[in-house]
Amino acid sequence: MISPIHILTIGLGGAFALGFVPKKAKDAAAVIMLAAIALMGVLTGSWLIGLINGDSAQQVFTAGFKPPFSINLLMGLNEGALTTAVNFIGLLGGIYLYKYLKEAGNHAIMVFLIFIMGLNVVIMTRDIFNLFVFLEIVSIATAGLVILTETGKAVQAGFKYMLATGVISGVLLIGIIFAYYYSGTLNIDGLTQAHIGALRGGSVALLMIMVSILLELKTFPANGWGLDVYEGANAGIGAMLSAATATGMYYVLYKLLVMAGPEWNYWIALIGAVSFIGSNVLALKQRSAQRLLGYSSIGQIGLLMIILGFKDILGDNTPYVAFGILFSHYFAKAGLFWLAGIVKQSDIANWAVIRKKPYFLFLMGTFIFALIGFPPFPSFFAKWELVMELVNTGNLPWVVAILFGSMMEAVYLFRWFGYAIKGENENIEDFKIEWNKILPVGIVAIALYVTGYFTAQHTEAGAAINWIPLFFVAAIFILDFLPVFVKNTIAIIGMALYFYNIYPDLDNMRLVFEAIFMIGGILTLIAGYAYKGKRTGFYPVALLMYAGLTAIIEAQTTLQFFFGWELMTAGSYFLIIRGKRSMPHGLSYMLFSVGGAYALLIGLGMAFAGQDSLGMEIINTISYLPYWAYGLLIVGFLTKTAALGLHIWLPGAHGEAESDVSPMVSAILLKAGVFGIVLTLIGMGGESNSYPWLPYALGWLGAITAFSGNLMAVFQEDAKRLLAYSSIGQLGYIVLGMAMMTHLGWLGGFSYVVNHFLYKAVLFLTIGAVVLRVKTHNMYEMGGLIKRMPLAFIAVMIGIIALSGVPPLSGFAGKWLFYNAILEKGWYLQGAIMFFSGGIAFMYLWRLIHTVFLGQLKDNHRNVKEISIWFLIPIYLLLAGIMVYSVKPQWVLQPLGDMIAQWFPDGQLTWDGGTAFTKYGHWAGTAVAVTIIVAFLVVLALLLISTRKAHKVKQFDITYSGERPERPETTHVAYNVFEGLYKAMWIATIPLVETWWNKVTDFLHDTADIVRRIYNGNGQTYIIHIVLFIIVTYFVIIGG
Amino acid sequence: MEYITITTGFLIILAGLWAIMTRKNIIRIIIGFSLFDTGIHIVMVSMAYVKGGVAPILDKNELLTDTANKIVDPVPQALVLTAIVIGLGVTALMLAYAMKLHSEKKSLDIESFKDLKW
Amino acid sequence: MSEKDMNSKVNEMLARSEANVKNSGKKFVRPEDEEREVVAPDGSIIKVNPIYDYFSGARPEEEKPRNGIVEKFLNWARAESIWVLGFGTGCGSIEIPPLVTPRFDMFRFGVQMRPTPRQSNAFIISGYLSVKTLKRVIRTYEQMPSPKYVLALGSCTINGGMYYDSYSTINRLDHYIPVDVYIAGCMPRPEALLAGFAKLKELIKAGKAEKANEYARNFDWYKANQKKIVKDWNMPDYNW
Amino acid sequence: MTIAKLGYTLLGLFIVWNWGFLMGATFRKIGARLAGRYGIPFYQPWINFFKNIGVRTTITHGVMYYLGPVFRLTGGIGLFFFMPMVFTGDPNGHWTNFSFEGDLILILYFQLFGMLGMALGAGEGGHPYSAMGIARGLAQHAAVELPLTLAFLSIAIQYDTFSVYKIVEAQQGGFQNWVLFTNPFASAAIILAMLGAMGHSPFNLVKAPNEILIGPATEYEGTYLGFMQSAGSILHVMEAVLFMNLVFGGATSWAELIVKTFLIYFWSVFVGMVFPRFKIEQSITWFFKVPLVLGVLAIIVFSF
Repeated sequence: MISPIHILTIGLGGAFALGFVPKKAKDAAAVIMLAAIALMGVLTGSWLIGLINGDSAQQVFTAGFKPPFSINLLMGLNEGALTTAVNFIGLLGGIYLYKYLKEAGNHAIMVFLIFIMGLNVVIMTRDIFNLFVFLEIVSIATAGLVILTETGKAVQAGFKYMLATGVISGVLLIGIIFAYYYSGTLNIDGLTQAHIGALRGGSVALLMIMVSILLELKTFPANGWGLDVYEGANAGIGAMLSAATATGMYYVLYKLLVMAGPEWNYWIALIGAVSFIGSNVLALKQRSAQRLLGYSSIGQIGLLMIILGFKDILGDNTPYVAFGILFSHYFAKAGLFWLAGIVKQSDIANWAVIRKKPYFLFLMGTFIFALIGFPPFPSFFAKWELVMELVNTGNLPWVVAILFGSMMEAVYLFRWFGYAIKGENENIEDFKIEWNKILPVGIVAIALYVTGYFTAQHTEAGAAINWIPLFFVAAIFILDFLPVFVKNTIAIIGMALYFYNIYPDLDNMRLVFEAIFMIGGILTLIAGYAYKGKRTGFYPVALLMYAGLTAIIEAQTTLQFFFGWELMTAGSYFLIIRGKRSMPHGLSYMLFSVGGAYALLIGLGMAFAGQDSLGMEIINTISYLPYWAYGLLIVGFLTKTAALGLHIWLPGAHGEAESDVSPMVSAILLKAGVFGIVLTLIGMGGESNSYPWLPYALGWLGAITAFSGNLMAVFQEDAKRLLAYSSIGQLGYIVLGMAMMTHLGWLGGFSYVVNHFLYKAVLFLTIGAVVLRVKTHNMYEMGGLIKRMPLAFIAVMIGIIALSGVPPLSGFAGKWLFYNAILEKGWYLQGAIMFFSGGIAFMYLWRLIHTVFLGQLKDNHRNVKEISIWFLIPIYLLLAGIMVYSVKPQWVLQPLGDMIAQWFPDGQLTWDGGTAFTKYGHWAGTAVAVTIIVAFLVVLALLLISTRKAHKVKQFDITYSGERPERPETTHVAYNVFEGLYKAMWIATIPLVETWWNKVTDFLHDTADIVRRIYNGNGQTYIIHIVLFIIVTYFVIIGG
Repeated sequence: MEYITITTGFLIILAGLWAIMTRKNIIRIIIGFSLFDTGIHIVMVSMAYVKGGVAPILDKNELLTDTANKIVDPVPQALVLTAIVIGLGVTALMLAYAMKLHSEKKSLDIESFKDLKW
Repeated sequence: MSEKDMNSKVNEMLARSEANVKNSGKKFVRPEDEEREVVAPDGSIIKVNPIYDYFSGARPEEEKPRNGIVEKFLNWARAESIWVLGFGTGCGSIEIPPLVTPRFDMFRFGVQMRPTPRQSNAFIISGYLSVKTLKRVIRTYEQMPSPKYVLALGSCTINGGMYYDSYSTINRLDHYIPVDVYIAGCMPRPEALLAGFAKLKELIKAGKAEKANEYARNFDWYKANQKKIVKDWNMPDYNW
Repeated sequence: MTIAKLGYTLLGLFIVWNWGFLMGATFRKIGARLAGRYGIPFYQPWINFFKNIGVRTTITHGVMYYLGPVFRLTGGIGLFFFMPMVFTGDPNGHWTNFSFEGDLILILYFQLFGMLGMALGAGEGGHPYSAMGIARGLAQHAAVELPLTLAFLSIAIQYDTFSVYKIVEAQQGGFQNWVLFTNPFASAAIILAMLGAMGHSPFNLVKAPNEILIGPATEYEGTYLGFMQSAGSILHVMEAVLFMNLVFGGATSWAELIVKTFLIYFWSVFVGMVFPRFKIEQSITWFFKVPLVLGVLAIIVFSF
């Protein structure tokens, strides 16, 4: 192995060599720089490989002296990894800045090289004075780069940066000299042995050293200077600061923390938490992309500091967790900064321009999802491990703090991403692409996926994850250039094969949900044939959602479950945001999903606590705070079923989604939440449930959700929103049924699960297809379409009869079971609310069918065609399902009942042929259906006989007080139909929940806006912050 | 005696900080920084002082006598040289910044360079 | 379409139709009844004729009575169940409400008021009929299901009465729709109206109240008469 | 199911149809007598029916319009089929139709069948007043449904069954066993909510004659109207039979059934004769005030 000291040789040598390069040979200079960095990278990389393969770490002493008289470097596994990382990003950064540095001249190139070299040494050094020297070198190099290459604002920022780092390094220097004075050594290992913190006076020295390193890490709130540089400097330099410098500094903190001793762990974690939450909250108001990234960087470092603080608790997992977060941050942040440099838009709203080159949008999405901690990126696994361990050791407040901070980060990052996907980009100038700028971005994006995959392989549970669906998604993504027809066929075949392969392995309950997900998925995909062109990006995200859904079903471990959950969230987010006006709804969907996922995460962590296993069966035996754990799990799942209070994302998200996406996210996706609730309730012990209050509360929540969802649906003018609110209500029924925790309740709930899937898919597909034809969502702009689309009308009619629970169609099964269950359980008032909701449902269903299909046909719809055949096929297949279920309910209910009996053996239905009996009554589905059909046919025959010929008339042939109607628009009763009901019940329609959430977000944003004004842009203020930070930490840590 | 130097050093540090935090003129701020730096250097050197010590220049004779135990600690003195060099570099770069800032806004008032904030 | 757009469009249409009248001497068509163009959701342009496209407009046909005893029974039922639609724009209509009072009580004769022409079989037209209201009478009459009966109430309805020479009054109702029973007087008392019902019952039971078929048979003649009076004919020829 | 049973059922249907017409006529007659008039002859509804069946021209606005009355009449007939009429001590006795002890939930939800079909048919008619009438009807129906559901649940809790037959059975043996006396809150809620279900004034704003013409039926004529009149008469009787079975001890013979349904029906008629029409919001608010509170009380009494 080559001695790591040669990094210095290469760096300095390269820099000197650059001095000899003629000023005009700029290319040569830049190439020499890149070559030098690459050489350093090869050197450190070879060390890394060697160390991984078991070589021993090496200490280096220059000039043959022992410390403190020499430069003292250590090359261990951590150092190897981090120096390689720094050199890697340095090389990419060098490539990215190639033209820029070339313009700036040989000096800048030289400084860049020294910067990278300095960072290498900062990581490797074991001597605190050394550390000081190289820190200064890095700062000076950074400031030098800025002054050599920039003008204007960046120079101002650079000056503030100089000033602040100058003061900070002064403090560090005082700390160093004191440490030396009290301990007699400058070597970190020596200081560790001397227990510097325990020496008289040494604690102050230690405090100064630690605080200055913390300040160098730009800890909140003494970080205005750092933010200014992030914002002002060239994006390439920002990337280096965020990815390389922060990585190096973080490792310094790690080294010094060993020296400082375990009593510092707590403080580091605390400061980290303040920094993480503080900067993420302040970032909420940010509109400038680079500054936002700066805030995010600081936040991420805060998170990493928390991890460091808990290194004793995390134990052997610390590097796994820290590297997981660090590498996600390092790649993603560099990538985002570089993208910022390519897009060249400061205001995040203008990032919509990135959509003009879709693959850049993909890159941006990759980075943002990696930062938030979505699978398959390393941060996902790291965060999982972190939360599991922290909950396991009882550090719940910390977990809450971490997840709150992450949540805030999700808010602004997804808002930004929302602008990129959906913002207005007509008037924004397109950006130019240069090869040297794309290359590094592409490489870090690929690196994120690769590291994610390998991070997963590192743990046992992670290695068990089934990656086949994801590879399928990736394949579809690569094939995205193909036309819809081909991709759709591939997707359908893929899903069908996958379903065929896995269904024998599933138990009945999972099979029900998997069938809904997969068969429903295939049916809704058939509707995709109606679309022309390429439909860029649709298939990867749709399949991503299905991959997540099937992963939830197949999950053997909680990690797999959560993995699938997050994949599903990501996929559905992209699906939802594809709609025309879905930017705000996509955001709120994502935020509720992320919040719900965090609730799940804590809940799963509590399940893990004390059981030391990740198998799915652990949620059956939660012993650590079980009430809280089950409660959190349920809350997490309720965000997906859109229970009241957590529902505000749904109407917009489902209402604005594309025609074939709405059924996917409504009829299918919502069932994922139900599946989770089912799992949780089974976990709570089924019949022998020992947590009675949770289901009780859940039951009331379900009933009230059913009521308010349905009531809101009545007052909608938008057909798809109406259906969306209806979904909220229907899911309320399901939740209530499940919460009853009895055989009949569950049977009713499952009956609704199947039914809701069938009829909501029918309704959303049909209405979606109608919308595609008439190009509007507003019901009052439609009308009379039965004349133009009779098949669609029949579909909707059967759908609404099934939904409303009118016998003989399948909806009645659910109603009947519910009544019996309510009576058995004794939840009369909840039941009454639910049945009242049923009555309300009848209103919006009539409104839906009347205002769209009946009444007066509008002039501009006189020639619309029947809905597309590709929509009709799945619709009629689903209708066939409804009819079979209606006429032969025992075919569905009997197996469901047998399945439920394993958890709820009491109070089963008894079947006698087609007749079901409970102790309260009976129901003969087939007989009722036959009776009604016969009666109907007889009456119809009578009418046919007695009206020998009926003259077919047209739409205006109505009695109109002797006049004729002027226009269909003025004759069609459709707008504000239920005015009377509104006058009676307006009080129940006040959107309290939405107001509450708005108040919460407003409060957070206003707080952020006020607090961020401490960064007033004046360099002196920043120095005051630094001094105050030192004083406060002194009093808190030493004095307190 | 050593207390005088160390106290002086800290006073100079505080004076420098004061200047950095309150003066509006960038040149004065830089001078403040210089003071701050110098104060640190004085503190460093005085920390190494041993009462009644001699300069840490050793030859054969002194090694043979008791004087070797009386030398002041050489390490800080070595360090201070590096620190001075770095301080010089930083100050120089700051002055360069001052020039560039002045050339852009024709002002040296730190208040006028607040374009980036919040 | 905003209100402003709508207004300007109407103004434009008005101007166009005025120009039409001036240039071609054609009969007056209300601007809102002119053929208009509508943009379909897929961008194509649809032409809508408000006079013909919204209506069936098929000619009425003669409905043959059923055979023998069935028709007799039905006629008896029709006679005993007279559902009345009242058309009262003039002074005569004030004589209809007393019929529901205890003093006259038309219900005991099987006569009752009905709010919609679809469900009525007797049409009482009362008071002077003007050029304006004739159109409404025709449409309402045509919308009633056959068999249907018309009672003309009061002199003005029957022959114009004291307004016989007014420029705006119709002076012979039976030129425009067939009338079964004439109840003369100015004004006829409610008793006269009851007598009219009795007469109508007799006619129906005798199978002589087949004026709906007469209307169908002489449809062209009636229509021509109607169109002579109603200039802005904005309905199809027959209102179903 | 034997032919005899079918015969009895159809006979029962015929009786109910006629009884419904007769009740309709009596309603009119009482109205007339209240106003001091002689009023219609008692056979007037039959005449109206035959006259309507006998019209010569019929229009149709489309298939759904045509099917509307079919739905409506099927709804009425189906309700009859699913309702045990006369209690004879045998759950499959002669006058129990095809109810097989009668399931309350089925009856409750099957009421919607005719309503839905009618709403759709009238909707296709395209008349604005039809839609208005339906909108009002549905809103009021929901408001009526809530206290009714509570009261039904209360009765179901009381007898631990949803079987109408069993509820009737439990009330046999003297009027003191009637739900009216054993469960006064539920009975009160039903008796009040019934006014809405019957649709007479003050809750007749669905049809609201002369205000929105005749509501949903505005476009219907002739034969359709005849069918709807038949359905209406059957439904009126069936509503009354339902309440009779639930609250007033059922009937052990046709005579008892006729007396009881008459009294039940005329409770709503008498109220209607006295009170003027409510607006829809007034009507809904009223149902949320009085019957709802009674219904909740009825539930609370039985849940503890």
